[in-house]
Amino acid sequence: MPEAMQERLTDIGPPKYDKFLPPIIKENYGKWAYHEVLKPGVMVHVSETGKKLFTVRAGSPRLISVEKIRNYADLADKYCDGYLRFTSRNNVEFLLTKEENIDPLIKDLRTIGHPVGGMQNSISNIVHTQGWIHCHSAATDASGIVKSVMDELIGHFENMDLPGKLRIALACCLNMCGAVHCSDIAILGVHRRPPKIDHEHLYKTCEIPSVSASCPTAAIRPVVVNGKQSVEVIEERCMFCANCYTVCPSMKLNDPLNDGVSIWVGGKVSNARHEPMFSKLAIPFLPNNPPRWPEVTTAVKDLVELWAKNARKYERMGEWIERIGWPKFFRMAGIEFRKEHIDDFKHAGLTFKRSTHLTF
Amino acid sequence: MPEAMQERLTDIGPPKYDKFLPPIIKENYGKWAYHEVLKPGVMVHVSETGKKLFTVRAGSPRLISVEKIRNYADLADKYCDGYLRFTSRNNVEFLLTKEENIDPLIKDLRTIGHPVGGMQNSISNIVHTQGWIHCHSAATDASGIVKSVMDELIGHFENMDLPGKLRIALACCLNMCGAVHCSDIAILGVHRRPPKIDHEHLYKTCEIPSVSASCPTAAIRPVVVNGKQSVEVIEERCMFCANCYTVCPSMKLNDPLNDGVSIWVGGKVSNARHEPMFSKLAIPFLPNNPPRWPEVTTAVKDLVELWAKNARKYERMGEWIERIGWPKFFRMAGIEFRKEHIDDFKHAGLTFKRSTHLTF
Amino acid sequence: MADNTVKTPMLDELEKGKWPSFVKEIKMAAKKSPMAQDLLGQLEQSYNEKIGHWKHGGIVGVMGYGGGVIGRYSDLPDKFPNVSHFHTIRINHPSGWFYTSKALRTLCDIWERHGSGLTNMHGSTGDIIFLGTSTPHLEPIFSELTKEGFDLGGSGSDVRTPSCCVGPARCEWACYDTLALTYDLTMSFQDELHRPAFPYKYKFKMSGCPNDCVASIARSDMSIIGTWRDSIQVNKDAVLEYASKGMNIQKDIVENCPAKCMEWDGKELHIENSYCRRCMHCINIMPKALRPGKDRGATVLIGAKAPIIEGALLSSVLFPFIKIEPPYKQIKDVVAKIWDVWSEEGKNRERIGEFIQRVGLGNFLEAIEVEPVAEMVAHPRENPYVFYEEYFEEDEGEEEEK
Amino acid sequence: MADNTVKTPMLDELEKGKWPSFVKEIKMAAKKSPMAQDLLGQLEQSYNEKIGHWKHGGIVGVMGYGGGVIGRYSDLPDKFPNVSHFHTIRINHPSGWFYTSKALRTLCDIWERHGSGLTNMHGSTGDIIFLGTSTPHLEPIFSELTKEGFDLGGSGSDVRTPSCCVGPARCEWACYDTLALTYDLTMSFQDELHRPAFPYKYKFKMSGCPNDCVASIARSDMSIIGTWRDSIQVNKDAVLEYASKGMNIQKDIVENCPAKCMEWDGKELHIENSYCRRCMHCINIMPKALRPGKDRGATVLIGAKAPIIEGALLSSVLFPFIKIEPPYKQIKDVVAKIWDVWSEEGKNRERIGEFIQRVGLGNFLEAIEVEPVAEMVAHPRENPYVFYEEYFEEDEGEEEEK
Ligand code: SRM
Ligand code: SRM
Ligand code: SRM
Ligand code: SRM
Ligand code: SF4
Ligand code: SF4
Ligand code: SF4
Ligand code: SF4
Ligand code: SF4
Ligand code: SF4
Ligand code: SF4
Ligand code: SF4
Repeated sequence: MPEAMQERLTDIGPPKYDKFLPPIIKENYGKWAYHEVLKPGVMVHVSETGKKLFTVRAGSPRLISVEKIRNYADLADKYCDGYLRFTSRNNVEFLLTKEENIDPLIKDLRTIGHPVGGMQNSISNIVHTQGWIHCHSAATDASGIVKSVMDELIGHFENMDLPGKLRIALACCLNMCGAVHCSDIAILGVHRRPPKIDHEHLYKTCEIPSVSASCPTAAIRPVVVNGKQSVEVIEERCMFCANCYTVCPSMKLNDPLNDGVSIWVGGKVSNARHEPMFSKLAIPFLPNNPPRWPEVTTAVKDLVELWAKNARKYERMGEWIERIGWPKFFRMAGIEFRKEHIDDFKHAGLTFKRSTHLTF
Repeated sequence: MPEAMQERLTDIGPPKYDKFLPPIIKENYGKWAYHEVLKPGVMVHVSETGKKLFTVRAGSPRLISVEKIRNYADLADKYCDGYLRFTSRNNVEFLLTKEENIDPLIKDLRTIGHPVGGMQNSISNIVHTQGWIHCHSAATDASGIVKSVMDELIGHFENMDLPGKLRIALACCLNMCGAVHCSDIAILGVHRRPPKIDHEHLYKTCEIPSVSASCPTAAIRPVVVNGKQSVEVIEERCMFCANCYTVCPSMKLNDPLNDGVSIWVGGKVSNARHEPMFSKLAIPFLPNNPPRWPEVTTAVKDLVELWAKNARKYERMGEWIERIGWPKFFRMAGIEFRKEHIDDFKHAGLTFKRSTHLTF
Repeated sequence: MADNTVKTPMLDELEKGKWPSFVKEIKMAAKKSPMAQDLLGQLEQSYNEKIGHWKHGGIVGVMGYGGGVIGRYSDLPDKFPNVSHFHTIRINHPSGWFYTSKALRTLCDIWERHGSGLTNMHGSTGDIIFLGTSTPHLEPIFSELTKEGFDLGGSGSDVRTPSCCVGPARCEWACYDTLALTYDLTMSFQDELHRPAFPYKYKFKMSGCPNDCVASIARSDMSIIGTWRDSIQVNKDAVLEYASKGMNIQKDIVENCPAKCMEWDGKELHIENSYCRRCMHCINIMPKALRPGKDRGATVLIGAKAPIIEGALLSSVLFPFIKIEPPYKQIKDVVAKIWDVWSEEGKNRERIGEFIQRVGLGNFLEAIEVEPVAEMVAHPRENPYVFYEEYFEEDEGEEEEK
Repeated sequence: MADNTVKTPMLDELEKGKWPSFVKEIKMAAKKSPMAQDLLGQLEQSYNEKIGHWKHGGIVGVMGYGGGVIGRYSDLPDKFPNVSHFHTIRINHPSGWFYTSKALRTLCDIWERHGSGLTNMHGSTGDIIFLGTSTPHLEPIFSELTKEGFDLGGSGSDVRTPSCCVGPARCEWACYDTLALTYDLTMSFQDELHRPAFPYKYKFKMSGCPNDCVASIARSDMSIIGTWRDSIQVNKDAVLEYASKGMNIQKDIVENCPAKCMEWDGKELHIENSYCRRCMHCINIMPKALRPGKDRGATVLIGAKAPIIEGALLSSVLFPFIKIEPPYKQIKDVVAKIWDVWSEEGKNRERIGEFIQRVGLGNFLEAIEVEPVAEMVAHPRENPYVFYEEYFEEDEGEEEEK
């Protein structure tokens, strides 16, 4: 082994990005003057040198096979001298220097089932997470909902017919790996029952003090069950965050009957016009209904269309709601306002309506 | 005594207001159509019936002698058929039906030293509290500062030369009886040293558990000193709120050397345009410098003039600062930003700048 | 010690300047009152030493009442014996702070007989404050006051003297009768006002419109603020008149509308009332042209307070809109429920606003049997820590929810 | 059990519709990979039962590294033996997610040899995710990857794979070289990335301008967002061109400016740059006419994270503006100090944002020796609970402060 260790390369880091940059980018790096969106999913960046770089953006399910990656590579070879990139929302972008290659590329992409779009005032890909594909924590699947919702919304991916950008994200549990908390629309997997404690194994697998400490609401206390060290959960204090499960496998929250999805709206990340905002709870619970989660897709679609119809130009979902006020949003969306909507965590008081700015 | 008790009137409540309303108000109660400010301190309310009620508002120190009240009564008799009222900011208002009485009344008011004004876009009276006149808690005097500041600002009381209303309030300790926490400019008495504990008397005068419980930062713990039950204060946890002193006389915070005044800006109460806002810390500490608190009067005057010069029409102090941003306000006001300005209480995190909306 | 010739060079400074001087007032009172004279002396000493000279208040009062008097004692009683006692009396003012000269003189006469002759017109809560008397005078003052139709205000853990803006008495914007409601509540809650039995103080303030001229949203446990539900009343000609007189309707009005719900084409002002936030700005600026709508009532808010202990609070919406008409049943019913719950479960010195924060607004609403509505929050929750109360049971199947 | 004819009626539904189907991808992989085949079977069962079938992750990895691999085991290993192990490998992507077809094919070949053939391009943090392999394959994969110039990304309590927007490579608004900084930090912190030694994870994200196309402010412990200090560059003719082509400059641009610092008189667009908030809106809408200023750099922010445990946080300003130039000393110096303090005093599983909230921003700044500036707060404190640290001592007189 010592020998093996010696020849073993470690800490080499990723390949340096410039190895993969097309020549046009190397030459015009930092010199781009402006861009224009030519049509859905296609834009051109014009350099101070006059050089033009065309980008074609195609939607991707993110979970892709090596076959598909090889398809991409083939198309890149065919149209882009082998250069392509992925976006921060997991789309694939082909980088062209020849304008005449745009349409053939789009045609080939369509042939392998990949729509082109997601630019400007459209809906781009849904940032999402693992779900039942890979994670132990998931309160819902990720890929299935994303597919179902995008099937509904693909018209808004392929067109730029919206008041502004609309960003959807999905996370399959409160850990929120998709960082959905600042999305125009967030789909969030939720549990609704306290952890079921496996007293038989807990003492072997978990450190009791760190389990107790893990609970944001101090719902967990040490207890002895059948002579074994374990914990109990004060049920009315539990808000199903599953943080205890993250630190202790013997406290499973997954529950086919009560797991499901909540919908959040009005977050944003960019500093454009309004400062970044968190998403806020719109629909507390929708059931897990595979394979197509009809309740979820309908809810998301309705929210998108409501916003599309009523927002002013450039208004992101949250900016629109801020202008009209949340009560009006609830009325327009036909969503019942319930106790669940009222914050009761640490800074709850600051979310109370502390003025008479009301609409009727 | 039983007899005395029997004839004793109790729980009769205040006189019913309508006993004191002038006939013109009784007749036009709820029928006012509009008002106009005719000149500083003088307005007319016009009824749907066409009747006119003139109001002359005079500044008052609030702490007034029965002599002065009798002066007011005399003037009311002379010009207003004996009717007058006080305002929610402790000014006195004379209610006239005869327009020709306005100027003579103003002249008489000036003669007894009472300026007329405080209406519309001006600075009205300073809402304030007891200070060294009557309260055991006071970290500063109230009346003396108010007098000194108003002497400086009286030009803005007697004229309507400001972008909007500017409301100043003073409270002599953190109890904030003046409810200064939503003022355009708030002057607040502050302590800077932890309570000095009188271990000799504490056990007789105070309940130890309620003393401990009174501390918002849990700085107080029970302890035995010289065989007597008492408490100790963890000094680095104390932020000098004096709540312990409110419940326990043996924990005095008053300290001639370190008491003084802090200045807060940008609060408002009305719902006009912007929702109500709390005032925010501008100047953490200015010394008590009787009789005229020159540091305080200068600071307040400078803030008023800065706002007057830079705010847009209708912008209250807080609305102006919100538009330009706090960093710019600090730069323009020449106030040093320090650790004290950064919130470190319960909701501190929400006051951090969570965007890149910055000016340079 | 307390002689009329005591030197007060510090305070004398405060007789100068154009703003009316409280020192002059004290000196005026001191001509007749040794208490006022000693107050002057002690205050001068405070100014020299930069510290107050009052002891922590003791409990004094009138028979049968638990509040209305603030006990106060000098810590220099030997030097200033006339302020060795210097209690204040809180007297419930008439709603709207209206007086006749006669009523004022009556008050002055009583106070001259029994106290320092110094007053606050008024205290921050709204009371008439008689500033400085001694314990033996309390009962006589009280009986003379009640004989003249006045009664004490609140102090301690009771209802505090409710107060209101001038409202319909002199303001065209009053959306309900603030004076009538204030008087009615004051009379209805006489017992709660005079006999402290709550966890802490409870303040009512009534404003006739969202301008909130008594700052109710900042400093009352229950803030009742007038508003309207229908459309702003527009006098088109008057709008044009403002415009013709030089008002920049676009800049001054339209661009300052927080709801961005107005349009001005140079001829007509269009208001999309279903988006209007009832902020009052446009009405404030064009009082002759615009008026609140006709379907008037009030927003009821709850929980404002000063910072001690959990940080300052503004009131927040409890009822978005209710009609305000005698006998004010809806308000009194909810107040009764609130006091029940709070008296039962509130901690000592916990204001209602803090109580709600501690138990959670949702739970509080359940306890007082009020339905949650979106108007109660600035926005719904941002954190996903939802206490779901509905769920399916294994054996029930998915049909029934708990 | 894992035979190629397993029925997946539920999943088959998801092959329909216009959006590209992940089920098709899994099926594509399943043609060659029994792991993908069993994944399909297990997922179908999850769809039927509405529950995941993965066990709580175990610790697996490659020699000498503490992160980069997420251990995963099926809880139905008998039924789906090929996914009894189904670990993912996180591979540090090249900054900006640029690839050549050759590089991609190399990765595909390695993964086909050693795993399910399924990937995420990319994971939420930015890594290339190889989805599903078994423990014995880890070392071979690692050595093949490193031979091709790739290395693992982060997991556990370490630096996570830094990522950045496309920046100067293809964006006219990049205010600094996001790719260069990302690569430099990644290389500088190789040890911290591969050997977890912090209280919890630490993420870096770099955006070239305030549009923040990697959502750095929402999901990185350190967010470095490009901006400028001088004036927006205006091409007057291009502005007129936009106007002549029908853009309503007043409504679209001026009225959407959050700083209200623009004026448009129909001919010229005036920007009062000293009030501009650098929000990007006007630039976004008129890319040919407006550009960020020339004095460029970045705002450095700290502390974003997802909700668990103390509630979600956005990053907040640490340095309002710094120049971003190699060797990036200012950033690295402050990062070193931050890690020192946090490693020393942070609790287990306490992100830096939570840590700052717990100890207080002011104290944190003192510990890392950064001066407080007004840009760090949205507004100064509202509560009066000030921990004054300066005061006078009795015997010192008033001259000296502590
Ligand atoms: C390619 C990508 C960066 C990358 O390194 O991968 C990118 C590229 C561009 N962004 Fe972005 N943004 C990208 C993710 C984002 C994100 C992050 C996200 O969505 O998770 C944001 C923040 C979203 C948010 O606020 O929630 C983002 C907010 C913006 C904005 C601000 C929009 C707004 O009004 O809030 C602009 C400006 C605009 O579009 O007017 C912008 C503008 C642009 C421009 C026009 C910049 C340029 O001149 O090249 C690029 C094309 C825009 C387009 O797609 O319409 N980009 N952009 C990302 C594409 C993701 C995708 O596949 O759809
Ligand atoms: C007399 C009084 C009510 C009372 O029952 O005593 C009163 C009376 C009027 N107020 Fe007020 N307000 C009175 C205290 C207040 C307060 C409370 C306070 O200052 O503590 C406020 C909230 C202040 C705040 O937001 O911090 C207040 C916010 C307003 C506003 C909103 C101004 C704004 O732009 O924010 C208006 C509308 C306006 O002036 O345009 C207003 C308008 C008015 C009008 C025009 C109403 C009317 O049509 O009669 C009255 C004359 C205004 C003037 O003085 O310019 N009144 N007004 C109070 C006079 C106090 C004084 O002596 O100066
Ligand atoms: C007289 C008055 C100030 C003034 O000069 O106007 C006053 C004076 C005192 N207040 Fe106050 N408060 C007065 C209005 C207020 C207000 C304003 C209001 O009511 O609109 C507030 C802020 C609003 C609120 O209620 O939150 C106020 C918040 C406090 C507090 C803060 C604690 C709390 O959250 O309630 C205390 C401390 C306490 O209750 O222990 C306090 C306590 C006190 C005490 C009793 C001192 C004490 O700690 O025991 C003061 C007696 C002073 C004295 O010797 O005369 N006073 N106090 C006001 C009552 C006059 C009146 O009845 O009209
Ligand atoms: C793979 C990935 C989701 C994805 O499908 O893209 C992921 C997957 C997991 N995350 Fe995550 N996180 C991933 C990006 C994120 C992000 C987004 C980001 O980095 O930009 C976040 C929110 C931002 C943040 O860091 O706050 C995120 C916040 C969490 C949390 C929340 C706790 C926290 O505050 O850190 C956990 C729980 C934990 O750490 O105990 C977590 C834990 C996990 C674990 C390890 C589950 C666990 O409890 O142990 C998941 C493993 C899933 C699996 O079996 O593969 N993951 N995780 C992402 C990493 C891929 C990559 O390296 O590129
Ligand atoms: S969001 Fe939750 S369930 Fe989904 S991948 Fe992250 S940790 Fe796993
Ligand atoms: S799920 Fe969350 S709230 Fe419930 S016991 Fe576990 S850690 Fe506590
Ligand atoms: S603010 Fe403080 S010192 Fe002033 S009167 Fe109120 S309790 Fe007394
Ligand atoms: S002054 Fe306030 S913080 Fe200090 S010990 Fe007393 S109650 Fe606690
Ligand atoms: S609150 Fe409204 S109704 Fe009352 S006085 Fe002020 S402006 Fe008039
Ligand atoms: S009242 Fe306020 S919100 Fe309503 S239209 Fe007028 S300015 Fe706009
Ligand atoms: S963050 Fe700014 S610089 Fe980076 S890609 Fe987006 S718009 Fe361009
Ligand atoms: S960048 Fe934003 S704040 Fe600055 S001028 Fe343009 S729109 Fe206004």
